[in-house]
Amino acid sequence: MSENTPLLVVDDLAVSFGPVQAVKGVSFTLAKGETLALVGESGSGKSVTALSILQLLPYPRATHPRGSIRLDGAELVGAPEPALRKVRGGRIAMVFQEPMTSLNPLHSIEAQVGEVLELHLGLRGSTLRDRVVELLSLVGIPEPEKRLGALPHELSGGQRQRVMIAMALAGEPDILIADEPTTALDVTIQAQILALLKGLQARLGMALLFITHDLGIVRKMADRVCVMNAGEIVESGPLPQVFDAPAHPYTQRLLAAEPKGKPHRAGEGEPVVMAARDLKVWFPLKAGLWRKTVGHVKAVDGISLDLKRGHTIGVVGESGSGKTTLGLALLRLLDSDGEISFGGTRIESMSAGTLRPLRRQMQMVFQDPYGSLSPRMSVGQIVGEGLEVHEPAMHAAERDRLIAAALEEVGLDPATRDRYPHEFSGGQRQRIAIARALVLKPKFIVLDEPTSALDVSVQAQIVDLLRDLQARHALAYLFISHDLRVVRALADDLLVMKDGKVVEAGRADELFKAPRTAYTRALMAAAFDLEVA
Amino acid sequence: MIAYTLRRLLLIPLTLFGIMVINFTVVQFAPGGPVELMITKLQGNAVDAAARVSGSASGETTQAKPPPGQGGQGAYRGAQGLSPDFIKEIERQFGFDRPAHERFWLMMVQYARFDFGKSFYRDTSVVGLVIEKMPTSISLGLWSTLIIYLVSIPLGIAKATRDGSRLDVVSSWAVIIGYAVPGFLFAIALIVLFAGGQYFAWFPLRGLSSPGMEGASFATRALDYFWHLALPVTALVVGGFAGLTMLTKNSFLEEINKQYVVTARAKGLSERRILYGHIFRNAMLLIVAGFPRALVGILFTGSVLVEIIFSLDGIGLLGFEAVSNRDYPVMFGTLYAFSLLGLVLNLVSDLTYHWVDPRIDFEGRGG
Amino acid sequence: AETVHPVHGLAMHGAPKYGPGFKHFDYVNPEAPKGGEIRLAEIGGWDSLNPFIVKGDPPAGADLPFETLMVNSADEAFSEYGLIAESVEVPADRSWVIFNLRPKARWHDGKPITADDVVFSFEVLKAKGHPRYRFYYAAVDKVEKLAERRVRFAFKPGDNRELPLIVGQLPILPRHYWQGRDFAVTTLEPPLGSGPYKVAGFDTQHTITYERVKDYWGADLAVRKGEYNFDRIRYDSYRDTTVALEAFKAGEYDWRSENEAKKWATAYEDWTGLKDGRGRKNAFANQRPAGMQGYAFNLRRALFADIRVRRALGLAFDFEWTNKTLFYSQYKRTASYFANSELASLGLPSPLELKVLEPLRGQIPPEVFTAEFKPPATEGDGNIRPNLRAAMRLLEEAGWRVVDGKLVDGAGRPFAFEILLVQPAWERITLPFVRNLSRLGIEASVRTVDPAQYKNRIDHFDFDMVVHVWGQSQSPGNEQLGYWGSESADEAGGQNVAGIKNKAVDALIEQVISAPDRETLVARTRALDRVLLWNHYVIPQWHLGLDRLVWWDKFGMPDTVPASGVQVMTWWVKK
Amino acid sequence: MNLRLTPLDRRRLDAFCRNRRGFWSLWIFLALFLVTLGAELVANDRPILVRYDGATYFPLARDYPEVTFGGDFLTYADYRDPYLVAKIAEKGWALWPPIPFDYRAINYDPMVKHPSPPSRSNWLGTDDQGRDVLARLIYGLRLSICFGLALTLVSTVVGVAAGAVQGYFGGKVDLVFQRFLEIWGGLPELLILIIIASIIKPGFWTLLLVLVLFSWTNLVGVVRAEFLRARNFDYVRAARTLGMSDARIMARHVLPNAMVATVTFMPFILNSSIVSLTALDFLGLGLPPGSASLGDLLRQGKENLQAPWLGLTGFLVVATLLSLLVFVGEAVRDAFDPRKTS
Ligand SMILES: Nc1ncnc2c1ncn2[C@@H]1O[C@H](COP(=O)(O)OP(=O)(O)OP(=O)(O)O)[C@@H](O)[C@H]1O
Ligand SMILES: Nc1ncnc2c1ncn2[C@@H]1O[C@H](COP(=O)(O)OP(=O)(O)OP(=O)(O)O)[C@@H](O)[C@H]1O
Ligand SMILES: [Mg+2]
Ligand SMILES: [Mg+2]
Repeated sequence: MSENTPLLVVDDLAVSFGPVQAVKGVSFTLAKGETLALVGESGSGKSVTALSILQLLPYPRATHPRGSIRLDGAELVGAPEPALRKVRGGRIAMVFQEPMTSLNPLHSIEAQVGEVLELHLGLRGSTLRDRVVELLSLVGIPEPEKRLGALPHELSGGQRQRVMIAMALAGEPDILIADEPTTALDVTIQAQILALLKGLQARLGMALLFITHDLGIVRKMADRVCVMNAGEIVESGPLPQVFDAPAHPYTQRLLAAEPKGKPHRAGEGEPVVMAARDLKVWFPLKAGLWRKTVGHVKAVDGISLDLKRGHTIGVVGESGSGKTTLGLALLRLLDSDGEISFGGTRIESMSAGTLRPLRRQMQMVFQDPYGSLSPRMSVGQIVGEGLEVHEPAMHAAERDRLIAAALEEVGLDPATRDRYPHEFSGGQRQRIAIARALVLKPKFIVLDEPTSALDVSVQAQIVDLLRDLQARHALAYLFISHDLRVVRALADDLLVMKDGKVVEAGRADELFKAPRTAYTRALMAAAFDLEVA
Repeated sequence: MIAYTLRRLLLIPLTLFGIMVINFTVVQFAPGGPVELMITKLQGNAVDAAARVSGSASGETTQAKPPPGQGGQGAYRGAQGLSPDFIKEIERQFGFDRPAHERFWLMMVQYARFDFGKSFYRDTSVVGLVIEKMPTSISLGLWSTLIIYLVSIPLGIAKATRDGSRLDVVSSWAVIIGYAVPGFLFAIALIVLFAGGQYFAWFPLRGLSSPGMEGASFATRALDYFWHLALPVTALVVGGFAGLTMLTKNSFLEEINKQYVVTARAKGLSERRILYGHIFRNAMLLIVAGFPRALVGILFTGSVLVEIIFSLDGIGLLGFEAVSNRDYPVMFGTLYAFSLLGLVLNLVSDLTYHWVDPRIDFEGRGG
Repeated sequence: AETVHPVHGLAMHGAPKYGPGFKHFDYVNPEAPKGGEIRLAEIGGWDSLNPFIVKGDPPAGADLPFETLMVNSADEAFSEYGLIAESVEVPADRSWVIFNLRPKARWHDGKPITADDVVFSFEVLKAKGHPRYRFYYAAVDKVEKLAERRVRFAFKPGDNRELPLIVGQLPILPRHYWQGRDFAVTTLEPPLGSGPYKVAGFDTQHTITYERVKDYWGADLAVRKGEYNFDRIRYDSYRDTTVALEAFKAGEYDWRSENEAKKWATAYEDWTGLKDGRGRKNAFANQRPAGMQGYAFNLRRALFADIRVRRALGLAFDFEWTNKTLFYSQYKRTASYFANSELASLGLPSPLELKVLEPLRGQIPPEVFTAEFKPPATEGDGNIRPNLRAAMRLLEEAGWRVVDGKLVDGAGRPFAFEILLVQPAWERITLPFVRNLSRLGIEASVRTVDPAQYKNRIDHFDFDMVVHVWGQSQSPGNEQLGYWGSESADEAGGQNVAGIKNKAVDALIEQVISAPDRETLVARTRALDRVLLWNHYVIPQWHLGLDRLVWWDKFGMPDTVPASGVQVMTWWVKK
Repeated sequence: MNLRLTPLDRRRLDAFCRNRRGFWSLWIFLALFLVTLGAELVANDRPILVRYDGATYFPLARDYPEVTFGGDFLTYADYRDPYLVAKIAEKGWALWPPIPFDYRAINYDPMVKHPSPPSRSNWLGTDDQGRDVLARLIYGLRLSICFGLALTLVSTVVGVAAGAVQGYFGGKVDLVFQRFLEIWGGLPELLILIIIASIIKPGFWTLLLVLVLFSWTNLVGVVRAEFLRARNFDYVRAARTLGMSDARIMARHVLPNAMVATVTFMPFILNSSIVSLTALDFLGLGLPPGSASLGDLLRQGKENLQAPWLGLTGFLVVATLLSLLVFVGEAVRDAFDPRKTS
């Protein structure tokens, strides 16, 4: 838009973690009111670049061999703490890629959002509270007054992400760095958030550094685009130029990639692997000193489903509608009411011990991959552990081979298997979680937003992998996602959820063609047209 | 939580009963009981229990001490063995003529009414004794705990943020050396250096107040009180820093690299606020976990040695002497009272876990 | 019947040293000025001001406000002179005693002391007092008030010449005060007394101050002359001996008696008081009987049945080295059960002694007649080879052999035993002894246990060797039965710890108890001493014979120190 | 046996070595420990080798009757006896360890009063029984370290296991176990010690057992708290999904994160075990009198203020030991900290 002097200049920035060069000389500028999209392959250094701007990398482990970052001409690299403190949150705010782990687990969301307001705007008391409520409703948290006291673990993935956004916006920054801000959001909310950002940009002249793998969003939002690959910017320019006439082969590949293909159709006569009848999970809402139960969040409220061998049920629905909870309950990771049977055996009241051997057959890819990886185990150990437990007789070398293969299948370099989880990018961690589930070749997998952090090319690779495995081993998937394209590419049947209830269920292709309820229709519309109000 | 709290509260009497039964049983096996000790005392052969710690009063010979007063009737004159009747009488006095289960039952009935009886050897009620010793113990316990926590926690935090720095190393040395100094040696060294005649007689040698302070103003009395407390509290405190400081440091190191800290930093919070506002609560669990124990410990067993060395009478000494002298009413009375206190504090600390980290619950889990 | 005359004092044997109308004891300064304060220390706290009952811990000096019928002098074996009693009447057979009270004796509240008080005291002490009084006065048959100031104690039949003297030690308590008060409970209300001091102020557990009674009724009595000169006596309580020592050096209190050789030798070197002459350090000789302190064999054990074995073990104890290196040469070897007194045997038996010993010839070790008992001595250089050689010879005679470096008996059982201790301080003394024993191939181990357990094990005779002390007075009597009599050997909780069962010893004890006069008593006691010694029932240790005192130099003291040792209460504050 | 290090272990090892303080502390500690393990060779009251009358003897390995060297007795030789020394010198020679005393040997030199200050023959002086402080230190260190290590190991393992089970399973297990602990904690330690001492003679193993009985509870509380918290973490849930046994989850996933407390406390537990041994000595419930332990040295230090070398030596050794262990502990912590290894 306005082509005045750039607000932020990143010049030949490089980042190393010991011997690993994560970013190798990245340059770009960001002007007031402008939106710059940073796209690129998972692990290409987008997040690291973003974190460098705020100087939030784990120094001294991370170093900047060269490069500078200037905000209004002031150097940020190596700037003293107090100077950085003024910038952070107030001038430049950031939405982190992994909202699940980025919130303080012991502070209520009110405190976490309010803190920024207090610090940068000096708000206190009821003004502060009102503003928090306002922010939360802006980002689409339903009934924000009621959930002010909620702790992060009591929120759904999308809700946490929205809190994160509210927190970043609270300080009314000049620059907002949004690292995959909508990965966990269903399309309607996503649209709402994007609209919100646009609005703020117009009103306050906020500059936006948008990191995403969702090219649809880029198209809608960005003024200019930088494409990153392997730590370098391979192509940059105004949106139309890059998107309509990609010069670099990687950009071309990126634009071409899309989850394609049809779900692998298994025969209808296959036996039911996982079935549930009238499943219910109610979380008590507690208040007061004694934390008395004052009501319930009906996260899953009477859901029945039958998943056949080799089939995939896609679960869609707005954020907070109970998808994750459903997945967890099916695997008996949460206490629930109602029948659950796996492979014909009732498991809802089975003891932990009897259930354990069955676990190998049912796996889960968690929505928050970071949180689900033990921080003190290497990735190799994490992936191999299931094998170790269930195939104690397996030879170490054989196991090692399987681990390497699994990592390779999800597009990770097996040589990195001795690293700890925190040394990976968001997308890489997600793939580690997938590899962990797949390496066991289970009968049934709950995939909770397994591709949310993946760029389109990797996404396509993963979808192909899943479909291929399904075909070969007759796996059954419960596929939770808000990315309807991916769902369409994988799901045989569809379950549309809202407020813990199924609003619609049926064959996926039929539903995609002719959604019956208004809710589904709205979802579809938002997804495929990315309606921005 | 209410249900859990209630359940725990209901379990307290049961646990207490268990503690008493076990202890009562254990005591039955003790070699030598109060009756024997009383007889030793009567025969004038008693060895003061505390002598083992404080050094023997009698030296290498028995007749070293000329009797300062008059009298000086040696007990040996009459000591020609005690008649069985007489021993019976002592047994009756102590209630040992009844069978064990009956004694236990009587005791429990009394305890249920919070009647703890009287010491075998003194005429004071157990409650009276405890109340009499309480101020000393609380003085020592309170101040030393306070100082330990007030120093260790910030120090541990500072060490965590400057892990590996000179401050870290030097303070590690300091607290470790403090810990390594055996309390009794340190206390004696303090006395010799700061209260003895040779070097600096800056502090008083014993007690908690100077004589003739009754009429003084509050400020003078407070000053006098702290003046007396200075050495014993120092002796108690030196060893206390190390554990807590290192625990704090390590707990903070554990949390300091977590993602939410980066978030907090991204908000532009000051380091201090990040440390105390965000990390503290996450890292505090272990420290909170240890707190009730520390409190009971310091009240109950805290400081026999320090009490002996500074001639203070606290619960520590009382308990020690009760065990050594087989003064069962005192032993069981204090045990009962302090177990009760301990049980309640345990519950409180569990509830604090939940308060610190609401994710924590105590429900069964597995599989 | 015989006519009995009231006398001013009584001796255990013969006539008391001080005649009627004596002016003061020889060991006081009758001109001693009154006034000032002395500060003393005690170890341990206190919580009761009634020193006469079993409950509670009374403070040091708790008996200062109280007085007895008679007091003993410190420079005689066992003589008493009237205090509350102006005179006593005792028949020749000493089967009863009458006390005539002093008309001017009165309580601190001004009321006179009467026969009623005496009767009350006796009864209340026996009924409710410390159990000690119960057996102390077990032989008193009854007490009756004869007149307002005249009481009579009648004794149960038996030949015990001590009884009048023992009754003379009865503390007298005011009846009127105790009426309405329970005697058996501890109290922090200072009870009414009649003595030279009364409690002036205290802080339970920590300190107590006694104040001289200004109009003390007995101030001019001969038995009180020159004593109790301080206006105030303060006792501070310390719980730790090391701290108490530091406190003394810091000038927190004035006077201290040292009981550890090591401390006596080293702890005062840096005492500023000594350096600048403000303090004094002196050891005063005394003639208090030291009794016998030694390693006692448990003779009930077959292991120690052979006298040669006991003797051999005695040879392995290197007193000279111990004394030199551990005790700074401060102690004297004990060579008698009545050490440090005229009762101790010396040289060869005297004719008087032989009179009782001769009949026993054959039943007692022949050395009694031929040799003076001397404990084995060494050079003190740690080299005790000559003694060990002798010991080894004895052991071999007794049938022990060395096999594989261990001493074993005919059946191959090793010579092993345990030395049971109750005071950790004894370990350092005992371990070198153990080491010497090991050179004889004897496996001795040391075990320290807590007092209750110690008592328990002694009572059940469950020990091999202990350190035991038999205290003695200038005037041995009945207690000897308990110490060495056969009957007491099997009495649980008795004093015959060693378990001596010897007819000859029994006979000698009888002789001692029934000795008609001091001279015979001394001779018979010495005879007993010899027999006990030559039987090697214990390995004698040492005694001191000194009062090791340190004090801040503000006191004057009488020129003479009596046989019983230094009497602080005869000191005074220098003007 | 497979001694090949996995790359992860390599990283940990590297991280450990990178903490120079911890690294050196470990070596010093090991060296100390080694020296004390060979205490008999370093400090002994018998020669390593005796050449007498043409024959060679190894008194360290075997006891020889005194008569072998021309003495009087059939009992074993005391090589420090001047008489025997002279005898041996007459017909041969003896090779002595650097410190010619063991922990029991008394310096019989009649010229010195015990405790005696450091001198040529007793480098750190003698204690109040005339025994060489340095020799006692070496032996005492061995005993204390072995005792401490054993006690620490056992009580840590037991304590951590108990805390882990309670925290992880919660519910009834926790409720019952906690009550058990409370009852256990109410036991009068002193009295139990007295009782046990009256039944069996206290020795190394019995004391170890008794102290374990009471010291294992120290860690339970904190470990339990950590487990109560960590069992809610996503990665624990993930591990459960993998069908891992509870034991494995506890050991592999939760425990490493609850290690903070354990590693922090371990050096202190070790030290306090040394101190509790002292305390028992005070009460006469400790090791048999005469045993060499650091505690004995400290106690003597208190009783002999005029001989500061006793207390000072004891204190310095304890302080050094503890510092070394704390620093090793920090390095271990570093090694397991994923953010410190690279
Ligand atoms: N532990 C909990 N305590 C209270 N409420 C909870 C808890 N966990 C989840 N909820 C609530 O249950 C509802 C469903 O959550 P769930 O995580 O299943 O949503 P979701 O469909 O997975 O949403 P998203 O797409 O955002 O991940 C949400 O409103 C959430 O706030
Ligand atoms: N702490 C670290 N230590 C070592 N390597 C790291 C660390 N953090 C990130 N990396 C590496 O740096 C590279 C860039 O990571 P970054 O998080 O920037 O990727 P990204 O572009 O954000 O990917 P994604 O889209 O998956 O989030 C990755 O290859 C990652 O493995
Ligand atoms: Mg990223
Ligand atoms: Mg979810």
